[in-house]
Amino acid sequence: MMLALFTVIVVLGALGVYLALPRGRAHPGRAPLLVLAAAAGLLAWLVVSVSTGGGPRAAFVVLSTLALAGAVRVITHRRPVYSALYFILVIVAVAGLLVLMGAEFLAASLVIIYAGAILVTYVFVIMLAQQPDDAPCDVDAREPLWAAAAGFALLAAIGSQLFGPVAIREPAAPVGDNVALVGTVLLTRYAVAVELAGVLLLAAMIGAIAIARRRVTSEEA
Amino acid sequence: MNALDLIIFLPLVAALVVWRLPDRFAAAVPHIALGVSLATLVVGLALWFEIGRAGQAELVAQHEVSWISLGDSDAGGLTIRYHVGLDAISGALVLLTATLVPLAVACSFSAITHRQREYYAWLLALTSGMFGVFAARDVLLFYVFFEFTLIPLYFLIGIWGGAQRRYAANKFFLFTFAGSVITFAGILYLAIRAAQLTGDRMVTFDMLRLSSLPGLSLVEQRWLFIAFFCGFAIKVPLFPLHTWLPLAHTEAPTAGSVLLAGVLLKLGTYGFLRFALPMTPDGAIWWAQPMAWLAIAGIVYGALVSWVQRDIKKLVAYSSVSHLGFCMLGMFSLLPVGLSGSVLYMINHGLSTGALFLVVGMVYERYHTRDVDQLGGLALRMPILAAFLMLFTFSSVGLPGLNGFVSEFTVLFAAFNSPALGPWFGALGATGILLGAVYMLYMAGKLLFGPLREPPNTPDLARGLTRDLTRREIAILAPLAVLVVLLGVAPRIVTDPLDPVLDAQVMRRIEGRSARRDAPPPALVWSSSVEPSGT
Amino acid sequence: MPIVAATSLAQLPDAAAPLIPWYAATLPFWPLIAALAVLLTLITQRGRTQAHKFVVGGVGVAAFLALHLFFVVLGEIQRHQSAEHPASAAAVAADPHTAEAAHDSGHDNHAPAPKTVLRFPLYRWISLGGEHWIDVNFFVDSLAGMMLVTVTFVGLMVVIYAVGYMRDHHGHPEPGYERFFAFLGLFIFSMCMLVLAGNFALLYLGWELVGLCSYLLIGFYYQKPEAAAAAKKAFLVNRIGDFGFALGIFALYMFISPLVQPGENPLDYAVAFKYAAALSPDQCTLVSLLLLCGALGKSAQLPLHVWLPDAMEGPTPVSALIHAATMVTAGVYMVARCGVFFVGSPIALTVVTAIGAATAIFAASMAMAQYDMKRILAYSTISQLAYMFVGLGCGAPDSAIFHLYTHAFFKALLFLCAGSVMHAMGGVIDVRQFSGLRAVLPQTCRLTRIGCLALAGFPLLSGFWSKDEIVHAAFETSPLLGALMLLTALMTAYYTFRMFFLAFGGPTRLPPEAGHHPHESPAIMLRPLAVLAFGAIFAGYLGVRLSASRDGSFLGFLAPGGFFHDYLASSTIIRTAGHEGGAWLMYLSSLVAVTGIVAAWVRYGYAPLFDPDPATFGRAWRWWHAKYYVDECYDRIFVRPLRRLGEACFGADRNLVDGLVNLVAAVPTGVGLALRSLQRGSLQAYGLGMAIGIVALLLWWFASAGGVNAALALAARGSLP
Amino acid sequence: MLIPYLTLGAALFVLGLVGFVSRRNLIIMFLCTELMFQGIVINLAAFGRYPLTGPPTLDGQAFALFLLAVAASEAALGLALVVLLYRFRGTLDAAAWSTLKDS
Repeated sequence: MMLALFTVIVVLGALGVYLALPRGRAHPGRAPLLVLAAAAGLLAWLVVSVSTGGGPRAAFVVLSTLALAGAVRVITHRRPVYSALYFILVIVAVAGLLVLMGAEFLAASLVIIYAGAILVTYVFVIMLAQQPDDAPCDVDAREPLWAAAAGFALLAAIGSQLFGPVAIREPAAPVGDNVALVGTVLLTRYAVAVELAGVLLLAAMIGAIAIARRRVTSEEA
Repeated sequence: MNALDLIIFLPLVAALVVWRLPDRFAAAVPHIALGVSLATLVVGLALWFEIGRAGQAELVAQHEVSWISLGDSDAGGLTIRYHVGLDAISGALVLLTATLVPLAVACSFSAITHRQREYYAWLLALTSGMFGVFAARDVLLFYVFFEFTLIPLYFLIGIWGGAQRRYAANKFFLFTFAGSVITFAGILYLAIRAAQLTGDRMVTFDMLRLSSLPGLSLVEQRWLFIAFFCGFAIKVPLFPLHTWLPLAHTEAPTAGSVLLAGVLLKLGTYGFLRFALPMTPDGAIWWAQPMAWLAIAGIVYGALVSWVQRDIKKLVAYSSVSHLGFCMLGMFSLLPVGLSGSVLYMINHGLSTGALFLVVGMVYERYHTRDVDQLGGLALRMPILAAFLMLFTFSSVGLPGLNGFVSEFTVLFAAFNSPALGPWFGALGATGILLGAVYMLYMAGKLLFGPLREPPNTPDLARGLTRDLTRREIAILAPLAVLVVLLGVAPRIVTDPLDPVLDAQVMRRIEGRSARRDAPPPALVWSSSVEPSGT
Repeated sequence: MPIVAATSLAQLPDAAAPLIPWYAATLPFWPLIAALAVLLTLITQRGRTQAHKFVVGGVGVAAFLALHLFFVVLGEIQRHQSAEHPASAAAVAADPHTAEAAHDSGHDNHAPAPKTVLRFPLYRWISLGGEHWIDVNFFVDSLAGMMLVTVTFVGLMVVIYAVGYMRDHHGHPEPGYERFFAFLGLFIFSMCMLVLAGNFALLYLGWELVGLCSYLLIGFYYQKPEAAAAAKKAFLVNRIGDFGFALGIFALYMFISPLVQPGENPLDYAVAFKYAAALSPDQCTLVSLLLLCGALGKSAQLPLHVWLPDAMEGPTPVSALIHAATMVTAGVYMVARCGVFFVGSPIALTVVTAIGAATAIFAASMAMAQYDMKRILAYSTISQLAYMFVGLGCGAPDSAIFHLYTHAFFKALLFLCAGSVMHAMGGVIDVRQFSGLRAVLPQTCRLTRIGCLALAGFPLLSGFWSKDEIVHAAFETSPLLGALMLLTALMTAYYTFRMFFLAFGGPTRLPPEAGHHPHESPAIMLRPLAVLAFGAIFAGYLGVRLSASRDGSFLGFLAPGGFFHDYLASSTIIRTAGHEGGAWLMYLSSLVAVTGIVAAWVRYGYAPLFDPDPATFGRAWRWWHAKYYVDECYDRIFVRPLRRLGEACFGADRNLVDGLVNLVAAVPTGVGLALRSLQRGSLQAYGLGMAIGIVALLLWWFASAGGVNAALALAARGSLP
Repeated sequence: MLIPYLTLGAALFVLGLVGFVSRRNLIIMFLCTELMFQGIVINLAAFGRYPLTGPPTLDGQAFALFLLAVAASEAALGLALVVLLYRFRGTLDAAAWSTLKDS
């Protein structure tokens, strides 16, 4: 029964996203908003009925709908700057969820690194690569139908497994200070990995500088 | 490093030298090539006399050294050995090659003018490939040389050929290569099965050990025969798979088609004789009649088609299809006389068709056309060429007293009296005697007799050619003429050393399994009272 | 007809047979050496004009050795007979050309005479697998002796004649003079090899070499397209015969080899004839009919006769030697030699007789309606050969050989006379173009008259005796056959003298090509003609026994069965017909001959310009003149369809097989093109492709392995790390 | 509580995928890949917090941190490229770059 419900949600979500994706001049109008709202409501109800254990279900529902709405706006908004901003909303929602799960250190780093660093770079690039409004590449989506269909087919496939008959055991709540524990784990089991991550970042930096430094004279364009 | 290695690798080395020779010596290149080929002829003759003395006991000039060996004997593995040696069959064919190569080189002096160095380099490379194939006693080594011979000829046809040379070269290469790949699969299967049957862990490819394995089941042998058939039938060429031959011949330069017809077609028949018959005897017996049908179809088809040709070279090419049909018919009569007839046929066909191609080449050099309708009555203008052409025409038609007759007679004799085939095969094959005369005399008549007809402003006597044959050209054709008469009058020069080897290598394995085909051959109503014994 | 038990051949001494003296065995090689010598002069360009000396010398030596061999065999027969029947030592005629051969009549030749054979092994030629070999060995019995004498003697005459003939008006040798004599020498060599051959394969060698020489000599004037075509036609028709002949040899080996003791070669004559008795009649029939194919091809009998008239394109000495006296008789010789197989199967004998009779009447009719002198003689040759085949079929092979022997003389004479007429008339040989040559060429006219009389069977000439014996044997077989033979004799007489009177009778008319005054042929041409004329007259008496006249009539005292038959009796031929010739028969055949001649004289005596025959015979004459349209039928039934089949095969070869191959080649290119359209270059398309790939993968995984549940179940069991 | 988190993660991932596949603006495409990263972070954390067997572990979170490192470097390089591409063709349209197309 839950699987059927989930499929309905998926179909509604796909339809909503399909309609929301920018096509030509016409403003998408109200329809996609309503459809997506319905999908979000049903999803919230489904999550509530599925999650057995106690804990902050209400917070989870709010944060997850927030994240999903932000994500949908990211991919459907015409102007790239707003997409970036909505993306920040998504990151905040995800960070909240992480806190719910007791991964405070991760949530904090997510907000700092992602929202702070990566998204700022994005905004810089959007600023650098200014395009006249309503440039064709922003307005038109390429085969939205196929894209939506493929994506949500994937979701349906995954869902078909998740809402299967298997009853999953609820483990005990985590104990101890998350930040300290993560710190110890990082420096004991994954010490080498951390160093490697550092090297990776260094390489990326040098790469970025090398690419950006090349003068692209006009005749090469 | 014995005599055999010498003749295999000397031409290769000479090819490299000739290829990289500085321009100063460019004029000497043809003569170097000729010198090397004559050297191989001398060594070939010496080896032949040694074979004659050695009798069929063991191989002559044997040289075996491990080439590739993977894994070791207890854990199981693979060993490919560079094992070369000559018995009478290989010796005869090596001698044939050694005879034809100097003639091919000599005839290219006036024919080839551009990129001479590469031309002679490829020609010498082809020579070493041909020697290698006939001398190889290791199956994989045979296969390596078998493929190696394709490359030089591909370039010879592709660069110095006629109008459609690219297409002809490609078709030639792909046809042969496609078949030989299947044969390669067969060889591998056989080698592995042999290792299993004989129980030794190291998979060996030695020809002797792979011949007539006791445990090989009938079904396996039938399928292995098909594998060998694919590779070698294309090369022979047998009837349905022959379309590459006329194209390759008409487009190849004279030397190329002489060697192609004289030697390379024999790779197919030699392959059948070395692989199909001794290694899959039951398969050979089982497929004998279908093969005979194909051979007869080839004889009749080749003859009829060559009769309607307008291009002389294509006519001679199709005649090769017909002649090699005879050769296969003799081989699959599975009688000692049939086998020796078919090996003799290979040599005779090599000599007579090689000579015919040389003559056609000489006509082409003078008149730049091979169209039968544009030429006529050349006997008046070129009496010596006419004499040679008549001699070789009658040799290939099988006139008694010349070499063609001996092999043709023995082949048809064997087909007629063979328990595996039966009189009807001999009778149908014998139509080849008649059809052969039809198209050969048609060509000779059109070319030599009747009123004199020559294309405008020919004969082109540039490059030192004279109206009739030059001394060099006579020197090319004379040895072939002598051989043609000699082998006709005294064929025992070749067959005496040949018969015991054929008996030991092939016949003993087939007689061991005289499993006659399920249905006895269609006995004639007359012979019911006297059962034909075969021998 | 009683089948003589072939056992009489059983006591044929083979291994123990005496050897020919070594110098006699060199007989065939002298003409060969002469031919090679001429070839040498050609190559070295020196002494080319002396070419004829080599060949004349070579053939002369061969003729002498043949004669010597004839007497060696005779002596051997005497020794053999005296060993077995001391009482009746047969007297020996000193020289075949002396008039009568007295013969002690006491000897009754009915009992099968002991077989006398001489042999001479040279070397082993081809191995037939195992211990059977084809050797090059000679086998000489009286038949071979007789044939050799005929071949070499007539050959010598022709060669001498050719020395004169092959020169133009002012005596200079024609171009290709050396080549002609070389080929003649080669021909004599091949014919001697054929006759001397000791086994069937060697016979086949001689057979084909003779075919080659006839090809080369017919095509001597290779500039003329008709000559080249005629040469090719001759060789190919002979090849059709040889095809059957080869199969006959294979069949013979198949039947004989199981019977043979180790150490004996099945294809040798001695061995084959020794075991011939053991063959079943069916096997004999098969072998005989196949061998007969070869004979029909070579002797130009009915189905395969088309090549002989066209062979007249060659120079006249060639026609005289090859297409009258020697090569065409090879078929008769072979059938006589293998008599033991033919006798063994009645079917084969009837086939031989039937073909002989049909060809005789058929050729005679065609000869009556031709105008080319040489073609008339060509058809007459076919008809006379048919006579010989009838003789063979009726069990009188020695009569056939006797007719062959006499025919060689007068037919060669007639051909050479036609040659000297042609020589005088500047190459014209059509009898309508000239007449009344008796005034212009008196000697040729006299010689031709002798030849014509002999050919027509005029009494007391050689033709009469030999033809008479065959007609007698024919009557013995069946009266109808006899009557047919007499009718043919009548036609023969008629067309022979029609030709004679048209050419020599009536007012003297000369063709423009003859020049202002055509002169008689030089002495070198006339002297051999005289010798041949002498032979044409007296050769017959060799086969006649001069005994007291039985019924008192004038001709009665000349009964057949003279020295010739006794001599031949000791060869491998088997005579089954009776010997007593009825005297009445001689009168009848002389009457027939004379009526034929008188009829020809009445109609053509004065060489009329308008030929009366078409009017009298009407449509039949048109069929005869057009040679029964045989050539056209062969062309339409065999040649053209085969050529169309060849075209079809070549077409199929190009499109069908090549098409198949190109089809196979087209498959990969097609697939490649189809896939190419997928690469559109847009990033999204690649992303979409990946997404679809993931979805498909997941679905497949879930469907097959139960997906996450299985993983969870596994996890539940704690097996995951 | 694992299933809801997993569905959320999947949903975010799918939305990112749909965005990547359908939008033609290069920057937005990169943004969508970042969105896909978010989906993965949630999944990692969720599996860390609600493991199928045994007590919650921190490996998920540790791995998520490394994920961040990767995302950061990827973004840096990606955006540098985008800027370069923009300078080349003056447009951010993905369709401008189709040299891979087979002519």
